[in-house]
Amino acid sequence: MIDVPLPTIRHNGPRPFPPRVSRFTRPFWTALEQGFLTAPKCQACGRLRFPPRPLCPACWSEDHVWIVLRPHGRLYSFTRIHVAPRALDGDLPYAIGIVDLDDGVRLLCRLVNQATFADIGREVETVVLQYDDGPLFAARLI
Amino acid sequence: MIDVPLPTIRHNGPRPFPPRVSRFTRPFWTALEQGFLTAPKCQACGRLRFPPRPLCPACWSEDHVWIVLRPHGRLYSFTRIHVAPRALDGDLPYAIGIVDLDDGVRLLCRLVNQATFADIGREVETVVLQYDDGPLFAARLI
Amino acid sequence: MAAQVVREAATMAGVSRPDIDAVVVAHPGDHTRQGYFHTFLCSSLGIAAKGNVIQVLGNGMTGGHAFDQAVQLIESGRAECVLAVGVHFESGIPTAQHLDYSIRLTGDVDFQSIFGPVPISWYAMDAHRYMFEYDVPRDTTAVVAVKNREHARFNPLAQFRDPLTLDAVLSARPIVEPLGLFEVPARSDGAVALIVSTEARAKLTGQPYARIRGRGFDHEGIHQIADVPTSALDYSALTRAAHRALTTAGTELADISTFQLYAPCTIVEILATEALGLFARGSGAAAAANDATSIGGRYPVNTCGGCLSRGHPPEVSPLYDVVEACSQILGRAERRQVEGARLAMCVSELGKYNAALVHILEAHS
Amino acid sequence: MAAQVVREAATMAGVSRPDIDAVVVAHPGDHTRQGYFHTFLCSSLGIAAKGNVIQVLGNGMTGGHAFDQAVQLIESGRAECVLAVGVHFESGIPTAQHLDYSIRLTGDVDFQSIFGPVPISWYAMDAHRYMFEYDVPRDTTAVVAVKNREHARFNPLAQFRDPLTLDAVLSARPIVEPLGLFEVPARSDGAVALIVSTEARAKLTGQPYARIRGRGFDHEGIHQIADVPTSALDYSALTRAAHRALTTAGTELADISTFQLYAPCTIVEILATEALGLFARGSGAAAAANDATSIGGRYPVNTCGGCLSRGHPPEVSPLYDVVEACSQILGRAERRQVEGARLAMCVSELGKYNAALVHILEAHS
Ligand SMILES: [Zn+2]
Ligand SMILES: [Zn+2]
Repeated sequence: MIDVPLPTIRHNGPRPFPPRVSRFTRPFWTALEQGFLTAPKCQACGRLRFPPRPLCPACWSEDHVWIVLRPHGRLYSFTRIHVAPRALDGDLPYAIGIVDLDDGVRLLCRLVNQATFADIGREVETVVLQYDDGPLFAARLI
Repeated sequence: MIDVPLPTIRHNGPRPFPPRVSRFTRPFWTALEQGFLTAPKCQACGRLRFPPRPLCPACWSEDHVWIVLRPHGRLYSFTRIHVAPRALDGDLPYAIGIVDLDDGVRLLCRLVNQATFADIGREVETVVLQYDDGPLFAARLI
Repeated sequence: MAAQVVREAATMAGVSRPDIDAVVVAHPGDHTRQGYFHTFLCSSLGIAAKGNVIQVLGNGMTGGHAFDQAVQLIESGRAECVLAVGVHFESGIPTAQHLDYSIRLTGDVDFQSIFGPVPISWYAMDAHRYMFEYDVPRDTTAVVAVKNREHARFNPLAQFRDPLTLDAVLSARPIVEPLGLFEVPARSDGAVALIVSTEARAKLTGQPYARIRGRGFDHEGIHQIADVPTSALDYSALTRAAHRALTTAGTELADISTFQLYAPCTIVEILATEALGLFARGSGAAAAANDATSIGGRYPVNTCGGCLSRGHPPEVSPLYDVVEACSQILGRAERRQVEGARLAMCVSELGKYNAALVHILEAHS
Repeated sequence: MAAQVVREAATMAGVSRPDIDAVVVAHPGDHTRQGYFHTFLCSSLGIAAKGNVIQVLGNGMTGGHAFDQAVQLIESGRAECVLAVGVHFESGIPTAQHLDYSIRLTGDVDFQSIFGPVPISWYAMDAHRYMFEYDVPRDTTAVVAVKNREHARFNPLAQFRDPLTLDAVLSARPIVEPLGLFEVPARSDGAVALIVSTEARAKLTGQPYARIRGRGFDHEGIHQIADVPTSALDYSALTRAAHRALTTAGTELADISTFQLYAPCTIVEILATEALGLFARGSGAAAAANDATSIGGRYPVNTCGGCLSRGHPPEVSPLYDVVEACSQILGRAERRQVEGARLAMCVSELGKYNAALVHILEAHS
């Protein structure tokens, strides 16, 4: 049981490319708002689904519970982007990374540090970026 | 040789859905501005191309001269439209018709009259609609 | 939603996830925010395919292409078990905004779209011309809307199932004259998934199945209207495509038990039945008025309710039509059942029947 | 422009307008104002087709699908002479606006696109990981850009033909780190038309022709990255697709004279050569640095200059690759000619080599 919320980093203004929220994904965004990164866990085969999706890609079951993911993981790789879509123009350059969480989930997210090549393979933790219109998840080197 | 320009009807404001003008179609729009509806005539097989296009659909030749179409034709059919794209919202309801010109060309265009079912098959003439940003062609019952 | 429909289709077909070796998706149109939906769907469903994964499109024929593509993957030996999926969501988009997009599809964007011919306006001009050429009153053509609603009443998948009177059709507000609200399609969302497999694999399930017996296609080389005066009402691409389908099937029109025709407007169904040769030119509307195309009539057309009453998510409609054809020939159409149906024809089209794609399905049990 | 390219292709293939019985168009992307370009093209060219007229898509594989579709129409007996066309115009659209569209294509729109991963950023992360895992310095990977420019110098169709030094590549401004301007594709426009016909028809021309000897496909069931920790560098879909293609062709990798690989970035070409089995894991960059993938080397790759120098209009690139493959095996590649080339492999992909489509072409004269 994880009951400590993730560290939160405040950002002024709205999220540059806000996600849609559907009936299915609402629990994810509500939990993130409260500081918890979650994923649906298949009740039939036990697999975690990320990105969250209503059907299990492994066994096609819809049964699931939302579980809280532990924050610790490693940086699989990253890039810093210098040419962006219009929505993200104000953030240039920005870094994104592939993070492998200890819970066995791989995800893509913003990387809040000025990472360098030497940071690949190092430990990271997940954090919440709190914008005026809602949260995003991100990772930072520890 | 046709040297009398078509009747022109003035419209304030820009064309609701302005056409692109390419190197190839420029002569068409320039001639229309001056009151003449034109079409490329294939120099290889003599066929008129409408909509204007660089290659002859009949013989694939690019050779052509722009010829002036005579204004007289008949209304093959028409409809009055009550649900429009945003650009044409201000024009609702508007009528469009299929016109068969005496020169053997079939085209689609705006119909400036309040046509009724009884007008199908009747004589029409082409006219120029002159907007602030350029011309369109249209037909009216005679 | 797409994922759930796929699961249901697979269950019905007795197919499990590793069996699927190809995925064909009917391009869902520009309102779907997720680009390249086909590969996204494979990932969502965990489908690793060794035959093909592709998205196909072509106006109203998009769903027809998806089905045809699945059949072709089997015929060319590239796959043994293909998933064909169509998904369409447009109801979240305002109509005018939707039309901004769709007028670029059904006309030359520089010489026709500039006048605002929304897709159904082309059919409306056919309706006017038909009434003029054959001296047919509007109420005779409008009866097709009533007939299709009668069919939809017994279709649990239909969008509109309340009874509809001819008076209601005739007094509805005009949309594209002479066609009113009930003679043109409402806006719809929908999803369909089909499994197409080799016959050997279908036999293994021990269940009745539908065989694809014939296929025909034709494109007349015209986009919406010809550039010279000629009849716009003959839908001759359909005549040729149907002839090719019947020839490959080794059968005749008279043997077909039921017809699923892509017909977004009343007039389109009428002209398509004439192009098929079911009725003489100019007599299709009267034939429909005399119940010839109703369930129980000589040539039952659009037994599911068609685009007008079953609903018309454009990229999906032709896939719905295959579902209905299978229901009919497998005897599962319940209160819509055409008695003794064995052969069904499915037709999709693009433009203004500038092209037609025809499949003939046969029951096998 | 598309029309002119078609005319040229038909002339080269000895085909006239009525011969063409099917048209396949690589979906030109959302910047093309004319919707449903395929049927518009049929009308512009006056092509009345009785086999099929269809538009296909699938990320970077779009052009590959168009070619594959043409082949499939022949194999399934639906057509005898197919026109496959790709057209792409994006240079009129600002880069940032183009990226608004393209980030929706290469990621889960709600959980990945929100972070702004432009398509090439996924490859950039592969580059970083490759350098990390195999301890390869950036200049060893960057040499692929120089090699491809050398190839493009002798390709009259190439977008960039000026010599390029490794120093210039390494000192260029960063785009998606570690990749700089010359390690990622420039923005391009382009058009290609191909004629694919039955062998009987090809023989009639009396001209040398290319036969499609093998075909393989694989989709790994993943969209961009797996949801669990695993290697992102193995491009295993390509390994499987190539194996299938070689098996259907009844040949071996060692017999292939030249490889056209869809590789928008330097790292992609390196990883693809490793996935094909040309070089051991982690040694592809060094092999390229040692000229193994140059014309004259053991495995000449992207003899036309590839995406980086020939140019990369995404939906068209795989069709260009077929053109180059034909030029090579028919001995028409002039100063780019691989000596004695008989068999060529063409590869296209989608996502991050989540799927691969492989064709093997053989000269016949
Ligand atoms: Zn499961
Ligand atoms: Zn000509």
